[in-house]
Amino acid sequence: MQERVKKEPEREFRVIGTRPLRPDGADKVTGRAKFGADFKMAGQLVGKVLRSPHAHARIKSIDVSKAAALPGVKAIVTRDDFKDQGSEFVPAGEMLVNYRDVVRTVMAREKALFEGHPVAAVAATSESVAREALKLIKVDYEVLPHVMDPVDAMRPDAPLLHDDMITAGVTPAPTKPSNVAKRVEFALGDVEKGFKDADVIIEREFNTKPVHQGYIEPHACVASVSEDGSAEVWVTTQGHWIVRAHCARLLGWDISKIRVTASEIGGGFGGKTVVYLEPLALALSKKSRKAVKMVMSREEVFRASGPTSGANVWVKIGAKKNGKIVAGEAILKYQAGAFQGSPVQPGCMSAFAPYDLEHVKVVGYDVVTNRPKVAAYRAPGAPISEYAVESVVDELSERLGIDPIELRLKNAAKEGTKAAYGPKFGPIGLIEGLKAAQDSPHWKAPLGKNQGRGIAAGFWFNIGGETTVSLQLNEDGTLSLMAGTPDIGGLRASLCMMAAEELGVDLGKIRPIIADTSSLGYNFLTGGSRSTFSSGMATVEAARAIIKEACVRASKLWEIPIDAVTWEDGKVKPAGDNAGKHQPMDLGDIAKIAGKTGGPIIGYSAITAHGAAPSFGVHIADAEIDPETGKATITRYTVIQDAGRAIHPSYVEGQYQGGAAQGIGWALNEEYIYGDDGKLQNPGFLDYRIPVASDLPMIDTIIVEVPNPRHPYGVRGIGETPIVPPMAAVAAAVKRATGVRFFELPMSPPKVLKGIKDAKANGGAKATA
Amino acid sequence: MAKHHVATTVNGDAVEFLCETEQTLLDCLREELDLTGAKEGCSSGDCGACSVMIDNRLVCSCLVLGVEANGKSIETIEGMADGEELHPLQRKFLEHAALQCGICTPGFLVASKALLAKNPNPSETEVRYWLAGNLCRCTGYDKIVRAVMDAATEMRGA
Amino acid sequence: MAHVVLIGNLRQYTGGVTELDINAASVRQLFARLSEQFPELKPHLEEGLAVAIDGQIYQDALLQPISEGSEVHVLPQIAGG
Amino acid sequence: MRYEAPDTIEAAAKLLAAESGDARVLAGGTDLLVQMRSEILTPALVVDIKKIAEMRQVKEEAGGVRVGAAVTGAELKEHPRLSKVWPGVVEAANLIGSTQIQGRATMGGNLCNGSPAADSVPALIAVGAVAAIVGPNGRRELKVEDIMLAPRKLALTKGEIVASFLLPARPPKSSDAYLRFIPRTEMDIAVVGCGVSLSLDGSGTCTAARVGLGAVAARPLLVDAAAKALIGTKVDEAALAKLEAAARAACKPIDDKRGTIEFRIDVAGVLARRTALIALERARKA
Repeated sequence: MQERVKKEPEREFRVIGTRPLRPDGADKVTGRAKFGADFKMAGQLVGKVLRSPHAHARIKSIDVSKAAALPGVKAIVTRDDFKDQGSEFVPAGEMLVNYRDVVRTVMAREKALFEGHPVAAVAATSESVAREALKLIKVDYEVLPHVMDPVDAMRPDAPLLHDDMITAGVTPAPTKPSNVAKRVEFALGDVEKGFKDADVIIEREFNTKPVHQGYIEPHACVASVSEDGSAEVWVTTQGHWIVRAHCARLLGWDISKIRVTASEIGGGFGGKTVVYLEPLALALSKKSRKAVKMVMSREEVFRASGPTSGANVWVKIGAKKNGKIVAGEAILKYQAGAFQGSPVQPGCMSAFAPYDLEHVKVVGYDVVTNRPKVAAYRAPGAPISEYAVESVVDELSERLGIDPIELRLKNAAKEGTKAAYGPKFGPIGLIEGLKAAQDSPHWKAPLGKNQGRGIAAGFWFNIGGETTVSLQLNEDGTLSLMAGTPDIGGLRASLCMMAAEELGVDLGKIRPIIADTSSLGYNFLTGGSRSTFSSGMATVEAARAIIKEACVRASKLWEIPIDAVTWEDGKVKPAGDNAGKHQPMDLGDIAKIAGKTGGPIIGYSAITAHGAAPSFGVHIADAEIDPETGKATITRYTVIQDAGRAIHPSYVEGQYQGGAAQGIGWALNEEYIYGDDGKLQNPGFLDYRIPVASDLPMIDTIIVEVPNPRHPYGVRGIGETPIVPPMAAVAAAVKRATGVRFFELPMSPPKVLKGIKDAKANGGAKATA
Repeated sequence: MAKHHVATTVNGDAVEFLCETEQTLLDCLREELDLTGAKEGCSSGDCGACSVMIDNRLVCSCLVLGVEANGKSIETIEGMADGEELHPLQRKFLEHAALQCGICTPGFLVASKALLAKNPNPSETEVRYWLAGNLCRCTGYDKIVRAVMDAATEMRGA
Repeated sequence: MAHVVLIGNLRQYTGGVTELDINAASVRQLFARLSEQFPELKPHLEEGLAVAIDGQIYQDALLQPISEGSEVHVLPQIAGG
Repeated sequence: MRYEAPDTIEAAAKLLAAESGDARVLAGGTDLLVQMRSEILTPALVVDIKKIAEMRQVKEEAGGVRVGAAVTGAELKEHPRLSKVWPGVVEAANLIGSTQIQGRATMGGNLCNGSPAADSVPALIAVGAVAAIVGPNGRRELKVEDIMLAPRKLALTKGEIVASFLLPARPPKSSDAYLRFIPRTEMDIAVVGCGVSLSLDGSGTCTAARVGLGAVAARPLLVDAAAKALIGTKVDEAALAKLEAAARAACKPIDDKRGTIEFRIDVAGVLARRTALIALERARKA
C-alpha cells in the first residue's frame, strides 16, 4: 500500500509528484552502468593491502625487502610514505576531521589499533603476484592487550589506545589520559525539578552492537598519477570533492592537481563518506608511474571499513498520570572505534527530539575501542539513542495504560516547540504522522496468535551545505545538467524533474550527469539527506537563471525593454499588447539565436544551501514470535514519514522501505561478533545477517507532506529518518507478542528464547536479555 | 604454469579466453571478456550480484572456476535485452523503481528471469524465496517483488 | 539586540554563561562579539559551530543577517550519512 | 595450481592419490572455492568430478535409488521419484544455500566438506543411506553416519572419493522429513538440523525409525534413543515427549557465533518433535 497525506491543497505541478522513469535507468538494468570496480585503465596494476592480524599491537618494524624483490611487484607503500599530520580539527566538508587520525586510519603508524588496520600496500602486475607479495612483507608486532566495548574501555584499568588522549569537554581537564575522547552535554530546564513533579519514573539501560551499512558494492578505485604530478581518481564515493580534499592533504599535493570522478555508487548509507584506498592507490601510482586499481574484498569491507557505533545507553523518563512527560534524562556511551569521532553528539541532540519537554539532560561519551573507526551510517547516532528513548516511552504507555500513539500525541513536538537540542521547530509533520498512523488500516488490523504490534517515532535534522549545479542550454534546445552530489538512489531523476517543472520542457530533453571535481564547482557530499534538497535548490536557481537570460535575449531581439517580456508556460512572450506583436519563443527558439545574441546560455548556481528542515517518521511493526525457538518474523510493517514534498514519490517510498529494512536487520539479527582474541568472526554476508527477500513482508508507506517553506518545492531530506524508528517499533512488537521486554540489540533467537524461559521461570518477570 | 584455454558461448556468441586455475568465471567475465554487468559483492555466494546462467542453470559466477566454463553456454545480464527492446523484467524494474543504487540489479534480473522460465505464475512467497540469494540493501525488496510479479503477469499475457 | 543561547558544552568556555543579549547584525558580527567576550570560545566558533536564528539552523553562514530581537542558538554542526 | 577433469572415477582417485601436495575434489565448488578465495585452502591439485557419468546419475537399484554424489540439489528436486519417496532428503539438499547454490551444490560435497552443520547429512543418516566409496585400492561401502569423524575430518583415506549414495528401499507407509533452525528464513548455516525417517504398520504403529541430528556435536549424529522413543508407539504425545528428551540428551554442542549450547539443546528437542510429526503425516499418506 502506498498513500500520501497532504497538509496543504495540492499546488498544480506538471512534473513534480509524478513517477517518470529515471534517466540513468536503462544502463542499470542492462549491466552497462559503470560502478567502482567496473573501471579499467590501460596497463593498470593491482593494489592490495596488508592488514594487521592483531586488535592492538605496537609495530616495531616493517621489512618489505623480500616483497620488493618479487618479480611483478612495482611499488610498496607503508607508514613511511605518508608524512605525519598534526592533531588539528579542520572542517573538511563532512564535520570536523583530525588529519592526525585520518592518516593513521589509512595506514597504521606507531600501532595497529584494530584487526584489519592497514600496515602496508603493494602494487603488482597481477592479483596473484600482489597476494604473494603481501605474504613476503615481515611486520614485527608487539601485541598489546585490547578492549572492545565502551563500558570496558571507560574503566580506569582499561588498555589505553592513545596515551595522549585527554577527555575534552570536562572541566577541570583530567590529568591522566583515557579512552574517553570527549564528554558532551545538552540540557534544557532542570531535570531534577522535573522528576520531582513526576507521578511515574521509568529508568532503563540498553545495549546495542555495532552494525555495518552493508552496501553491496565494496570500496573500489583506480588512480593514475602522471609524470607531471597531475592525478586522476575514479572512485565509488558519496563525495568526490571530499576524496579530493583528503587525498590532497594526506599526500601534500595541490587540490588542483587531483581530478576525481565519481563512478556509479553501489550503496553507501554514510559508509562511503571517508577515504580508505584512494590515498594508497595514488601513492602506489606515483611510485610505480602506472595506474593502480584497488578493490576491497567483502571481508576487508567488514574488518576495516566503518560500521556505526555499538553503545550503552541509560534513559530515565518521568511523567504525570495523564501521560504528560515532565522530564527526560539520558547517558550515552558510544564506541568510536580506533579513533575519536563517534556520532554521540547527534545521538544526544536527537534522543528526545520528537517530544515537547521542559526539562531534558543528555550526556554523551565518545569512547575509543580496538575496532575499525566508525563511519556515518544513516542518521548517525540517532537510531541508538532514539531506540532507547522510544522503548522507555513505550513502557511508559503500558505503565500508564495510555495508547502509545495517544501518549506520543500528548507530548509530540510541533511548530514552535523548543527542540530538546535548543532552537524552536518550524513547520514539522510529527503530529500529522501520528494521526496518519492512527487512521491507517494497519493500526486497526487484528493480530494473530503469538503476534504483537509496536509503534515508534523517529527524527533526523537534515542538512544543506555547499552545492554547485550547472545547466547548459544546448544548440537544439535540449539541456545538459551537471550536478556534483553522487546519485545513490534516484537523484538525477528528481533534479531533472525540478528543472523540467521550472523550464516547461519535457523531461526527456534534459540529460543529467554527476560531474567530476575539475568540471564543476565544489560540492559537499551526498549525506545528511541533503542531495535532493541542496542540489534541487541549486538546480531550480540554475533553471531560473536560464529563464532570465532567455528573456534578456528576447528583449534584445525584439528591441523592447526587458520588463516588456515575460516567461509563461515555457515560452518568452511580450508582456502585453503594448509590447508589440512578437512570436513567443520557447527554449528551442532561444537556443537557435543564442550564439548571435551574446553567446551560449548557461544557468549556474553555486550556493551554500540553507533552510533544510527536519523529517519525522512513525513506524508500525507487527512481529510474530515462535515461542519454542524465540525466532521473530515481521509479518506487517508500515512507514509513515513527512517528506515535505515528494518530488518522485517512488524513490521517496524506496527510501522509507529501505531504511525500515535496515532497521529491522539491526533489531533482529545484525551484529559484529568478535572473539576474545579481538578478531571479527563474521566478516561476510553468511554470518553478518542482513535481511533477505524472504525475511520481509511488503513494507507499506504513507508519505506525509508538510512542505518545507525554505525550499522552492517544499523538499525536506528523507533518506535518514527511516532507519531511526524500526528498532524500538520492533522491540515494542516483540514485547507485546511475548510479554517480555528486551533491552539489548539484536533480539536474536537465542536471546529471545532465553528471555521467554527466564520470564516463565520467575513468573513473568521482565527479562533483561 | 600455463594458462587454460577456454572456449565457450556467452550470450550466444562463441568466445575464447585464457585463465589461471584460480580465476573464477566472474573474474573471467569481468577481466578477460570485459563483461562487467555481473558484480562481485562477496565472492562467497552469499549476495547473488554475480548471478549468471550456465547451460540454463542459475549460478553464482564467483563460485565457478573459469576453466569449468569450457564448452558451456553462458548467459549474462548483457544478453538479456533483445536489441533495443528491453526484456519485460528490465522494463518493470524501471517502472516500479525497483532499483536505487542498482548494483544488485543485474543479479536480480538474471535470477528473476530464471524463476519466470521455471514458474510463470509465482506467488509472492515463491518470488521471495527464489530471490533470497540476491541481497539488496537499498529497497527492502518491496518494489523488486512487485516488479517481478508484474512482469510475470505481462509475460503470461494475462 | 539578539538573544543568544549557547548550547551543549559551550558553557565550559564562557565560565558557565549560557544565555546573553548581544548587539549583532550578522553571524560574523555575533561570532566576533562572542570571541571578544569569551576568548576560549573563539577556536570553536572558527571551526564547526552552527547557529539557529529564530529556529532556522544555519551552517557555514557568516553573512547571514540577524534581525533585531531574534533568538539565536549557537550549537554544534550536524553532518549525516 | 593444477586442474584436472577426468571422466572415470578410478582416474580421479589415481590423480588424487598421486598428488604429493594438497589435492581437492571439486564437485559444486560452493565450499571449496570460498575456502580457496579466503586462502584457508591452497590446493596444488583440483580434480573436477562433474564429467564422471557415474557420479552425475540418479538410478533405481534394488527398490531403492542410487544418487550420484555430484548430482546437484536442483537436479534432485526435479527428479520425478525422489521427492515422492525421500522428501526429507530432497528438502534437506534444497536447504543448502540459495537458488544459485542449488544449481551447483551436491550432497557428496556437502558431506565431504566435513561440517557438522551440513544440511543433507542428518537427512541421509535418517533414511539409512549408504555411501559407495572409490579409492586407489578399489571400492567399499560406508554408512553415511560413519563417514564424518570430526569437523573437516573424514573416514576416507588419501585418494578416496564418495561416488554415490544408496537410499535403500523402505516398506510402504514410510517417509521422512528434515527441518533446520536458522535465524533468518534462508541463506544461513543450520544452528540445529534434524532428519527423521519412520515406517508405520497397518494400525499406524511405528515399526521402524531413524533420527539424525546436525550442528549439535562435532559430527552429525544418529540418535538411536530418539528412534527407540518412536518405535512401537503411535507417535503419540508420550512418544514425542520421549523423543524430545532423547534428542536433547544426545546433544554435545558448542557456543559459537551461530548459537549457544543452551539454545541448541532446546531447539534440538523442538525440531525433533516437529520433524517427526511431518514424517508421520507423510508416512500415513505414503
